[in-house]
Amino acid sequence: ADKLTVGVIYVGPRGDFGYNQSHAQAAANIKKMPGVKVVEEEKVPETVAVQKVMESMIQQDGAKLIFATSYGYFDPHVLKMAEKYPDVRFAHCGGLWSEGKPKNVGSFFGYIDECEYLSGIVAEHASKTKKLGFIAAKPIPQVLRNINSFTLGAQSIDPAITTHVIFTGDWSLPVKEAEAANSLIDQGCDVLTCHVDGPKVIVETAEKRGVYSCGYHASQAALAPKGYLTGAEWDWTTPYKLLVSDTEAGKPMINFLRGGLKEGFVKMSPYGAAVTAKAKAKADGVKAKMLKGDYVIFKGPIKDNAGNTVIAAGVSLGQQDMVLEQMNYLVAGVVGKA
Amino acid sequence: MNVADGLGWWGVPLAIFAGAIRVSTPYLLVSLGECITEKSGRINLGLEGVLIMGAMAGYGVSLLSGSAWLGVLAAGLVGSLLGLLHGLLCSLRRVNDIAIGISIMLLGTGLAFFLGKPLVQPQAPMLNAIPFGFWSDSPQIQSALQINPLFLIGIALAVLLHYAFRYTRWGMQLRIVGDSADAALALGYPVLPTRIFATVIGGFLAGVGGAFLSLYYPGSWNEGLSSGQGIIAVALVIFSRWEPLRCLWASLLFGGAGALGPALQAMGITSGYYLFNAAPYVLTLGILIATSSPHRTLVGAPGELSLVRN
Amino acid sequence: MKLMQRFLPVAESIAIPVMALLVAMLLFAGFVMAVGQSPVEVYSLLYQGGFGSAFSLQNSLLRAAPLILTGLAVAIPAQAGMVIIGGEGALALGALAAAVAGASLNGASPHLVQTGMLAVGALCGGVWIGLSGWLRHYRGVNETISSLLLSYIGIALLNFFVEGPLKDPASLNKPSTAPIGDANMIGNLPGMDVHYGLLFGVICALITWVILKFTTIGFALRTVGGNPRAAQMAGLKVGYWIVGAAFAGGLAAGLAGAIEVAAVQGSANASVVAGYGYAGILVAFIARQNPFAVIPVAILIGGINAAGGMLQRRLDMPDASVMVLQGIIFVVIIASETLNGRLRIFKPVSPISAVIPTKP
Amino acid sequence: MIPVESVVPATGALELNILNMTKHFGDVKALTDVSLNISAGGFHALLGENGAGKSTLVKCLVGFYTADQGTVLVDNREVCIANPKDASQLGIGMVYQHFTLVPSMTVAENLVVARGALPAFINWQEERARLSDFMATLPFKIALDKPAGALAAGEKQKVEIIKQLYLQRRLLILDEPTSVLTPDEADEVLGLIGDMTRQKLLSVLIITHKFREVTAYADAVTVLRRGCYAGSGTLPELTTENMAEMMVGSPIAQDVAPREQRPAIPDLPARLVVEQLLAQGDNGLPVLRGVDLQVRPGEILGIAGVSGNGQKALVEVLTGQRMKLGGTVMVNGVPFNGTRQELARHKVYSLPEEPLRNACVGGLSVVHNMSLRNFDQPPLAHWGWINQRAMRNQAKRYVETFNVKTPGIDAKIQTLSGGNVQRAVLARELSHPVDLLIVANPVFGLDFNAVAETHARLMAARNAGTAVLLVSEDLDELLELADRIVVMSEGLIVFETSAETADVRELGHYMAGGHVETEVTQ
Ligand SMILES: Nc1ncnc2c1ncn2[C@@H]1O[C@H](COP(=O)(O)OP(=O)(O)OP(=O)(O)O)[C@@H](O)[C@H]1O
Ligand SMILES: Nc1ncnc2c1ncn2[C@@H]1O[C@H](COP(=O)(O)OP(=O)(O)OP(=O)(O)O)[C@@H](O)[C@H]1O
Ligand SMILES: [Mg+2]
Ligand SMILES: [Mg+2]
Repeated sequence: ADKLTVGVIYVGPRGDFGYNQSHAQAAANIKKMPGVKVVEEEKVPETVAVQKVMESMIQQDGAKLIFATSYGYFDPHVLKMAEKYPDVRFAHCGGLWSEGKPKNVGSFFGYIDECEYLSGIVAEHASKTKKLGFIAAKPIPQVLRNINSFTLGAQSIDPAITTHVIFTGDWSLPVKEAEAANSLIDQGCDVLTCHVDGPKVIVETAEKRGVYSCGYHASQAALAPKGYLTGAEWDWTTPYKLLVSDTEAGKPMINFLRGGLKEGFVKMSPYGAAVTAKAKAKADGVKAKMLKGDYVIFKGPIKDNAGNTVIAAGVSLGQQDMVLEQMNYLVAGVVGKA
Repeated sequence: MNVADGLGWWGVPLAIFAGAIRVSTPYLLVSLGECITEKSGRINLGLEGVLIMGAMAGYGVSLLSGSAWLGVLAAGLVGSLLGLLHGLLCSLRRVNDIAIGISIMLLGTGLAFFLGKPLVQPQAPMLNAIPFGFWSDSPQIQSALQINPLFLIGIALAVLLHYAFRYTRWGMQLRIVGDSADAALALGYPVLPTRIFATVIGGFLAGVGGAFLSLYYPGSWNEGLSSGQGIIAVALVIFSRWEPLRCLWASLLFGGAGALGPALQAMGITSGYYLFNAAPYVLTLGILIATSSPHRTLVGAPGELSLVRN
Repeated sequence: MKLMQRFLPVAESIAIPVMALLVAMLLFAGFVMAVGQSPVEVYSLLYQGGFGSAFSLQNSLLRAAPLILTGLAVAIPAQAGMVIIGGEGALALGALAAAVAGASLNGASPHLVQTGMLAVGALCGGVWIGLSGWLRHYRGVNETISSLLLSYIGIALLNFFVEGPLKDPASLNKPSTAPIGDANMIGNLPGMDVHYGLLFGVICALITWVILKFTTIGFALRTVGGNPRAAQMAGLKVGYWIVGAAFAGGLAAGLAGAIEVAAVQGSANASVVAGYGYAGILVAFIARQNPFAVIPVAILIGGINAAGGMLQRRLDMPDASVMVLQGIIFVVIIASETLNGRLRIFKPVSPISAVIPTKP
Repeated sequence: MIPVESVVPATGALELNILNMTKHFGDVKALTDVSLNISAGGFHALLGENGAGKSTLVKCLVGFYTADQGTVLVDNREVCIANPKDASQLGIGMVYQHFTLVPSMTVAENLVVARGALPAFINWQEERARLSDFMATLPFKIALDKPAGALAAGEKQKVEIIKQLYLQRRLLILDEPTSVLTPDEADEVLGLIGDMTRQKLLSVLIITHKFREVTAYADAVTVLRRGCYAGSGTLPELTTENMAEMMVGSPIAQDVAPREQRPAIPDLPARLVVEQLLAQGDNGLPVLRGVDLQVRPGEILGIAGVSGNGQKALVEVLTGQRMKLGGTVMVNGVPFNGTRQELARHKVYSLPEEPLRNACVGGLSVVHNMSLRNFDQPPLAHWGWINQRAMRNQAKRYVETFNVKTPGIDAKIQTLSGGNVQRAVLARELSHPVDLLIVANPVFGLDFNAVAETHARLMAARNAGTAVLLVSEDLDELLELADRIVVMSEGLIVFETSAETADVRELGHYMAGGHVETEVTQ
């Protein structure tokens, strides 16, 4: 039979020890599947370039399934190509597909906020100052959800704990990230985590300054043997394999594909040396509920940090709830403005 | 891990101070190097590429050899090579130094990214800092006064150059060549070798500046490591009117202003952070406007410099 | 004979860069071998990917479209003696302004909206670079630095507005301004898969070239650029020309931004800052600031970028391979300028001494 | 041949022989087989028309250029001078025709870096002490701490000469050293050097276009013509006419008509009226401090002054190159701002000094530069479109009528020799009816034929009714051409006289700043 050619497009270098690498890892794994050929392009900007890369993969390599792994690829680029090439499947990473969009497009994404919540629990146990630091690129819903989950996780232990946020303005700005880390530490934050493309600098800076850190995207444990607590990691192999085998089998495209810990889309870094048994027990308890699928992170009443009620008492927003994907607030206890 | 409470509002000036020390070194080294190059009458706009190449080479050699200082040396040597390339090519008649610089920026960046792919993940040995904050028991101050030797070398170099341009034959020769090639010829000073040498030195320092980024602060190699430090440093030379000591102040200013955004955000002032992050540029432009005058030509500009002719 | 003498300089100006291109390709072949690939394969893939089929060719042209305009943004001020390196910021602001104009004109006839967007975007870019020109002439600020600093500031402004006051609440994970609406998007050239931006770029380049070469405007601009003192003596208002040239360059950059919104993105967001402005500097310098030469140079760069994907997909080479190739090509082409007027075959057969008059 | 290093350092005037020197520049044969002898303590003049090869000869001698062929003997021993450093070690120094001071360096720095053996570290205290001692021996003063770039042309030239004296040369080569000095200043400098030759401290080889200086100071002359030896002789045997004939091979051109034969100045209102003009220099200090002057049609107003007293700024303001800070400039009774329309309406033209810097675009063609005045007027342009053919025709016409020597009308103007750039500008500015002409040092560095030609053209313009403002540092030129002379000192007009009755001493007194104790006249 003909090989299935799968295209994978990254917005940054695929060996970035961060977001892009987590996808490249999955791409490497599907490469091992029989009958699958993978073609990849890295550092593709969110301009016509990505449209042309998709077209090139289709026209020159015969790709039938394309993984477009940056949020910014979706509208208009993926949508435009999907209309032009109805026979090709476009799997976009990020929660952007909605009813009415082409059927050959699908969004897949992981509920990594579950890991953030668990990280928050662990972070609370490690923190003495009860100030956590979060370094993020931009205040977009996906990032806000992570910040909020992290904070809610910590607050589930100590409701008074605060998270200080610094937005750097872009996905990869190592010097600014290091500066942000130092500023947060100077302000007394003693556990740092982040949502940027490459967390390496932040984890290393935290280690250098003698504070704890939680990782993101992939495990940075090796970088901080003393201070690395745990981290939120992607496991894209699950959705990749599913989408590839569906394509091979000719099943209809899954337009809305999500999963968390339970589905194996995300995972936690192994606990670091500094995590106490108490913290482990607490986190593992919540994790077990999450793996069963009956833990709700965003359960009312929740107020934002301006004092408005954003989730009313009695309202439980399950992970699949689309309202969460439009999050535009930071919960009470977060210092910073969305 | 005993971290005291936050500093509150004192954190802002401290962050600016500490940021100035931490962030300014690459600007300082690159601009001092470029100052030497420009004093000889050439401009090397390619230092951004040289810096990135230096960062990559420094990280790689540190990783392989286990010695961060060997990495610094390697970064300098790689920078010198790119400087040499620039110097030689610009010595050909009718070759425009600005254009060559821009091409070298691309070439250096490309090579560094190409060769640096395997270096992102591994952890190379880092440069150590000297703890000047031992007298204080505030961890923030201790941290702010962790000073890297390269920064001290940069300061020493700025002072040294300030005097060398006035008190040594070498400095005089550089200035003559940069100010008037005719005069240099008439006085019997070799023009092209002097310029090539100056460009090589400029490349060396830019390479070392890159090594500071990858081996000390932020201390990591990846493709986003430099956010224009090399090109900004070139601008800072003109801003500093070709005075090494002013290069020092300009670099500190730029580094300090860059720390403003994160420091304010750490205090919870998050709105408009893009505008705070633009502070170094706004500040530099503001000072530039305030200190320039349409009635005066650029004081101190080397006469042979193509960028600021007429 | 006469024809020959006219033809020789043109032949020289084409032959030398082409020779340089070949030399650069040889050098890159060496690099390719050093990293364990076959140069023959690499070049055949590059050809296929850049120019080998109608698809690749259009791919190259599409990528060249913004580079023509950002190249002009450098080349036009260069005529008046300015080295402007801040096209990126003007492009960003042009995009922002165009998106705002598009969204607020939404509902009017598409042609009106499109015209409005392009005009407003261009104007905004013009003001931004024009500011550099103004600062240079009336405040004595070096335009290279000021344009660079203004560029960073412009990008910060774009980000600030896109994620702040002008953010469309519906643009969730990709903060953007309100969409201009599908009806107002600029479409493709008839029969091609390349949007009208290419045509606008080419037209701008040609118009600029004609103006510079054949009109008094070009004459005055070259005089101002060549020697402002002589221009002042001739009564030319140097300040106006400097600001005007910077403004015109900014128009091109702003237009590039507006087209990015109107033909590609549909709204302004951080994605429009994709390095077109910086690539334009390269384009202009390789084209030796000649607006006409900007077109082929932009296509060359567009082609290499288009072709680069092939190396990644087929040979698993990193994306930086094409940066290395471009770096080598540009270094060699610029260094080859030293050969101008030095190659014997391009020397006129008999020296043109006819005009040296003999003393009466 | 003896390597330079092994020549025993000697002091006192040296004897020099140049034998059969030849030099090509591409296809141009600049020097053919030229020989020359300077005796120890001699004051030797080298004469020749523009482009005759004088500068080339001396540049080959000091190793600035490498001669294709030729031998140099110093004190009868053959030496090889590969670069100016070698020459300097032999005690040969040169003042170049074009200034070779380092503009950003102070006078003191310039003097010190010229020293052949500069130590690796410079002890400024010691150097300053030595410099001040030396300056004390000179008949004139120069501020040691001023950057060379801020000096006026005359001061620069003095520094160039002082520099060589400071280095205790054994042979001094001077390439047109007095072109921007007033006769008094020239006498000061040349007198000093002449004394040194008589004391056998120094031999001198001087290139000059001024016969006055040759007859006053030189004891021997060599003449070049088109790169070849054209004759030599000793003074005072040789007359000015002999030398001129050797130079051109034909009699000298006619100079301007004597004063009595010039048409009288018509009784018309002043064409140019300047009142209370104020302006700032590059350093931000006032250079014009309230200048008043008037020029009538058919009149040449000469402005005398030691360079650096604001004449340059005055010309710059009038030609639109410097902003005026106050006062009025009126042409034909209406305010004048130097816009293109006004220039055309009032027919204002100008010949600024250093034409390549002030009046030409060096990187553009001769055609372009010759069209600068009227590129936007028919027939060169219609509706903004340039007519290339008309432009080229005009340039060809100018090149022919004004005898501009150029490799072609498409050559970049910066590749022309200095004299020919001057001619090109002259052609552009004088080929149309001119109502007001602003001229500054129009014959700087021109040979006597070209000088005569330029003077004749200025006089013709005057006679045709042009109002001419002539700034010159050469008093002889002003006395010869001007109808009225005013003296400028420290940014003010301090004295006015009719040229016919002018007393050189009195002018010199005011030029030297004598107004301080006298009432300002005007
Ligand atoms: N660098 C050069 N390149 C090409 N030709 C040159 C160069 N220098 C001099 N020449 C040519 O050599 C000839 C002699 O020039 P040179 O400068 O020696 O004349 P000169 O006698 O000093 O004239 P002037 O009195 O104007 O100073 C000229 O015709 C000139 O065109
Ligand atoms: N940039 C250049 N490119 C080519 N040739 C040049 C260039 N600059 C000068 N030359 C040549 O060098 C020669 C010497 O120039 P210079 O101004 O010294 O002439 P000169 O001998 O002093 O003549 P004049 O008396 O007319 O001033 C010129 O004739 C010119 O042809
Ligand atoms: Mg000469
Ligand atoms: Mg001359």
